[in-house]
Amino acid sequence: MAALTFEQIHQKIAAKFGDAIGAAQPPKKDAFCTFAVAKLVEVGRAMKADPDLAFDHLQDVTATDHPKEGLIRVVYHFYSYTHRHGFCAKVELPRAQPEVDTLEGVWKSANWFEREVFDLFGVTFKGHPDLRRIMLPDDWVGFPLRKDYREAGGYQGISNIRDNPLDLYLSLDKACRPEPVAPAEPATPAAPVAPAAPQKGEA
Amino acid sequence: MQETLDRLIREVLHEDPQVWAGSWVVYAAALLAVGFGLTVFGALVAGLTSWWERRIAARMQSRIGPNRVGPQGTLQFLADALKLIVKEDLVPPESDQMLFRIAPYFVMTGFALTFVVLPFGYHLSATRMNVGLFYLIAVTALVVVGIMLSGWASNSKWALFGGMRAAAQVVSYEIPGGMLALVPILMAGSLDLHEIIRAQGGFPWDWFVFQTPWGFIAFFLFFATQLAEGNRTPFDLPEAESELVAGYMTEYSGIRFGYYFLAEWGNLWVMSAVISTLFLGGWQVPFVSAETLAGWEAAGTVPVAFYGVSTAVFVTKVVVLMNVIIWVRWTLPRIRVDQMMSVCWKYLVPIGMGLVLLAALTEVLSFQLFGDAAKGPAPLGTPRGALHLAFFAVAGAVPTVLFFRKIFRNIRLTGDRIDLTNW
Amino acid sequence: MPVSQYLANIKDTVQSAWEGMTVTFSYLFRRPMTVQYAGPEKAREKHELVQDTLPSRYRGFLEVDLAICTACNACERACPINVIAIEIEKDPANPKLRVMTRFDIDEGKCMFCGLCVEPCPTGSIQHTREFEGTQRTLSNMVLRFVDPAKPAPPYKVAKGATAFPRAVLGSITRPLVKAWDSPPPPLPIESAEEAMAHAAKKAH
Amino acid sequence: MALDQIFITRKFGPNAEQEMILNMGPQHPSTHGVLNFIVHADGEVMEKAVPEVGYLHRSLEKIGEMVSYAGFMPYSDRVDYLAAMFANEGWALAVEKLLGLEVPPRGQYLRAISCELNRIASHLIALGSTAMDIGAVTPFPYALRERESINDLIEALCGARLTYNYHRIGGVAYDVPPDWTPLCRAWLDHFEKVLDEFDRLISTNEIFLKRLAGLAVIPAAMAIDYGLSGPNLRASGVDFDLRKAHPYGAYPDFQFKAPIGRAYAGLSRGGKVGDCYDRYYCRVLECRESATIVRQALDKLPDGDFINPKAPKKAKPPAGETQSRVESVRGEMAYYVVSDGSERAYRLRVRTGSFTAMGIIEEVSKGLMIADLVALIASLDVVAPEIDR
Repeated sequence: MAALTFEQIHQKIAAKFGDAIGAAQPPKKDAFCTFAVAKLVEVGRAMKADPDLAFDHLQDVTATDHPKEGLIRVVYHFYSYTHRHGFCAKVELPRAQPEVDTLEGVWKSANWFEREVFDLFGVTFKGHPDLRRIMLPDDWVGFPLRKDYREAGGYQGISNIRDNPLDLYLSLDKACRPEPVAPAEPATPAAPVAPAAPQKGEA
Repeated sequence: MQETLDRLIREVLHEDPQVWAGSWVVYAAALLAVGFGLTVFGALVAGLTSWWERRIAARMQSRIGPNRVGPQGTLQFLADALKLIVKEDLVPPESDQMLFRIAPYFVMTGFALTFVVLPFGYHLSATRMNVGLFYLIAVTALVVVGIMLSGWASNSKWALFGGMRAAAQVVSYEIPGGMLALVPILMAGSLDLHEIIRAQGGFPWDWFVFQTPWGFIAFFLFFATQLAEGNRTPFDLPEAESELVAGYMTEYSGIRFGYYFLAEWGNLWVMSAVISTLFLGGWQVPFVSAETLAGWEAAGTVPVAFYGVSTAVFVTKVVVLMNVIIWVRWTLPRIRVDQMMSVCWKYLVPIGMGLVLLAALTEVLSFQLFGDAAKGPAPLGTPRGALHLAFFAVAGAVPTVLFFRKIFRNIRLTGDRIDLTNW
Repeated sequence: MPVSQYLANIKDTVQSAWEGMTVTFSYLFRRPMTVQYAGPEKAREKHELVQDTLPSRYRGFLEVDLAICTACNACERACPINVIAIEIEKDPANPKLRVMTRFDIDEGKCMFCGLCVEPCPTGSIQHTREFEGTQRTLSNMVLRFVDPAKPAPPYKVAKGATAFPRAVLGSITRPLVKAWDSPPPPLPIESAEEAMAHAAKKAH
Repeated sequence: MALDQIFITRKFGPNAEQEMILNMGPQHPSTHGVLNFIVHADGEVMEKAVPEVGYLHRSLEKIGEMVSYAGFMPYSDRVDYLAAMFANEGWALAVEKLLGLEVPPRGQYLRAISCELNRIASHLIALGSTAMDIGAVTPFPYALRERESINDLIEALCGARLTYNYHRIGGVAYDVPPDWTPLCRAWLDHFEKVLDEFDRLISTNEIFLKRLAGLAVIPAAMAIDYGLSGPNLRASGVDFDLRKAHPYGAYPDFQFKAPIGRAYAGLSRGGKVGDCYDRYYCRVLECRESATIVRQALDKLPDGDFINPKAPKKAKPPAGETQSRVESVRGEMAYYVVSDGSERAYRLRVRTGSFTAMGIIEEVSKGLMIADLVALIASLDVVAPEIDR
């Protein structure tokens, strides 16, 4: 029941798979390492089978979009109930055609996690039994969680843009504001004169 | 009812009922009047029961219930009925239009026809059929037809489920129902509801429920079958809100939806009336023994007050039983479809058969032992009377005392106290 | 299924039904917990307002006491959904002074999270215990704390002052909340586009 | 019972075309929010129930990238509005880990108290709605009545009844009001008695037991494989509680033991470890457990400030990423936050317990009846906002 630290786990896996395992990133808060895309399922099966590691719980599968580097990183969090230790690994995929093998064969919980990543990031998981959108309607265009996603302002003709009640009051104010005349003269709110458009700094 | 009409024709119209051509007009008018009166009575009872059930259910759930429409909310059912009448009465286009519209009326007629036979007091019922109970069992089958029709005609899967469940439940529960009704029939020796009541005495130990232990068990099981027939919890599968949205009533709206509820709450009165007739001594007034009653009838001097008192006694028994049905609904969960079938065929039917056998044996045995005095309420002196009293003490008085002791212990256990305010 | 199991089922059912039934029946003799809501009018004349029964930290409609508002925009920045709109302009009378011409809070959009109350230096913006503000039109839910015709000067904080004189909580909001069926504000239609354009310019 | 076996193990092979496709949801009385189940049924018995989610998807993770760190706190309430305190705590822990900020002990205790009270409130809704889905309507108002007391207590504490926004980065927003602690203790004593009455009314009711015993049994291995967490996992016999395995906040100071599934329905009724009744009864025991935790926390409430005075007004954590895991009501709620040094999170991911619980329904619902699907959903205590976020 020895809970291994991140480094021990990383050495164990690197010992078995050599170059497929990237170097452990310097831990800026949580350490992680990068797996080779091809070897992902193999490493996963080994991590689950190895008695010292015994990662029987795929805790979370998500992704992060890095448009500047042209990458989408799929992040896997593994956890072992027997040894009470966790591990974080990433897989880097080209942003144009992000594809990776599914881990559904190894951990059943990956099924829905991967469907969500497919739905919101557009990463296709090869071999997934039922890869379709989970959150959004099936005919939705675009992948919302990508950084370059622009909202379509509606879906099938139903607009989801609503006038902001606050802004509608701007016009009312102009109508009944006293025009900017010299202080001597009494302000005449009756005749609405178009005042100079108010130039204000960023509120 | 017919002799009263004939007497009326002779005295008031001075005609001979058999010969006079217009007598059928009088009969038709009387029938219409009584029919209309009973249906309106049924509707009023259903309405008030709906308000009363919502108040009792609220009180049991530590709420208050409707108390804004009319004094203490009593006119709530009128408000509901008006709302339902005003609401759009939608008939789904792809449903079977004609059947969809007819279904509620089947349920309504099934409910209204039972009033033909139901007693309300001494000599107070629409007719005195000698096959009263048999007629009752036959007529309640109409309700099932209505429910299945609505289930099929609404062209909605939920309604179909509700309809099929109703078919399975009500039809299969009529068999143990009929069997368990045999026990009081054997004891009373007649199918006429009034005769069954006459065979019981006024005091609790003369009622069929406390006369014999199998009568006692038959009472509870018959109560369960009546719950199933009226689609009341724990057997409210056809109209299971949490699974089937609204069961067979899913597609109904407006007053058509109101008919179903009118029939369901009206059924409460019918169920309670049948059970109190069969097991709880119907309109028997406690201190009026069978002999005095026979004496009055022979001399034709039945005091008018007796009619009133007997009706009052009958109505209190029915209301108490209705409260028990309401109380069961707001306590027990709902059973599953296959559990409902297994309860009927594995528990109610075999035990029902056993009870009928035992009841028959007691009749034969007591006839041998006590001769023709075996029938009717036994005065306290005789061994049968003592037997009844003993069984009543064991099965009736002791549980009631235990019950109220447990009620007050429950209140103390959660640190509350008796507080009847905040109506 | 052995007979013992058969009888055990019956005994359990009867025993547990009895147990449950006595519990519900015992509730008939207890006081229901419902507090009957008297409605605003009747409550006001019997002055047992439901607002008084609420705890002091209850987060109802937002209220700004402009007498002690320093127009620092801290609340507008703290609000995650831009519910507060403050506009500060040169006072037409004497150009040196800055004056608040507009302080609107869209109570219809506010989620009453309380993030705007914390950064306020003088505690002028607070959550009142008002909540009865249903309206027929959504734009009536906007409470306008500055009368457009009478702009409000910002409050000058005395050195080292910590306590600030504040109006009674709720006294400013209650008159501002319109009746439920009051008509929508008289917004001239053609200027709505201009207002949207202004808002779009302000957003970039 | 032989009848049940025959009834359930029908084959659906050749006559599959007579299969009835039933849309149970998204607006349905017992799907606990906006969920839809496409039920492939043959009469009452289901071949399978395919869950369809996403009706309440507000893309909280995208909003997390547009709002400041402090501004996301009210949104974290909406991740699971029945357990808003845990979502607050998860988000606060994640940002504190990024900032390397310490929470003063009083703040940690107040977080533990508010969370455990919120756990009782959420479990009460789960227990009440399970009873109502099985058909017993009365236990639901009893559960809601106790929940009202908790709502009043928390309303006095932080001003809101459902979406609290009570925790802050570095501690909590308000201290305990002066007369709050005795009220809370009085309610806790009352609650123990009422929970016993709730058990007498529904937990030991034979019909209730028969409806839930031995239904949709999830063995431990399958629960782990499908990623179940929280009461659903512990009911399958896996002894894992995040508050014990990876203690955070004030939990190391309390003595408590999360209940494990032990076929509470009784073997004679067909009860097995990991059946629907175990999941239900584990929640009843957890309510008692949380009550003891709150009482311990109230006894040992330390003095001092309730929020770290050095907590930054505008959080700008250094670049990096972290994952904070909180034992929420419906299992493990994990915030995976990637920051790039600006005042807005670069990526925010919330892993919730209901999401994986929904994932297992399709597998477990094979062969059940429609009334059982309702009982299964109620026993898994899934809630739409947590699934769709």
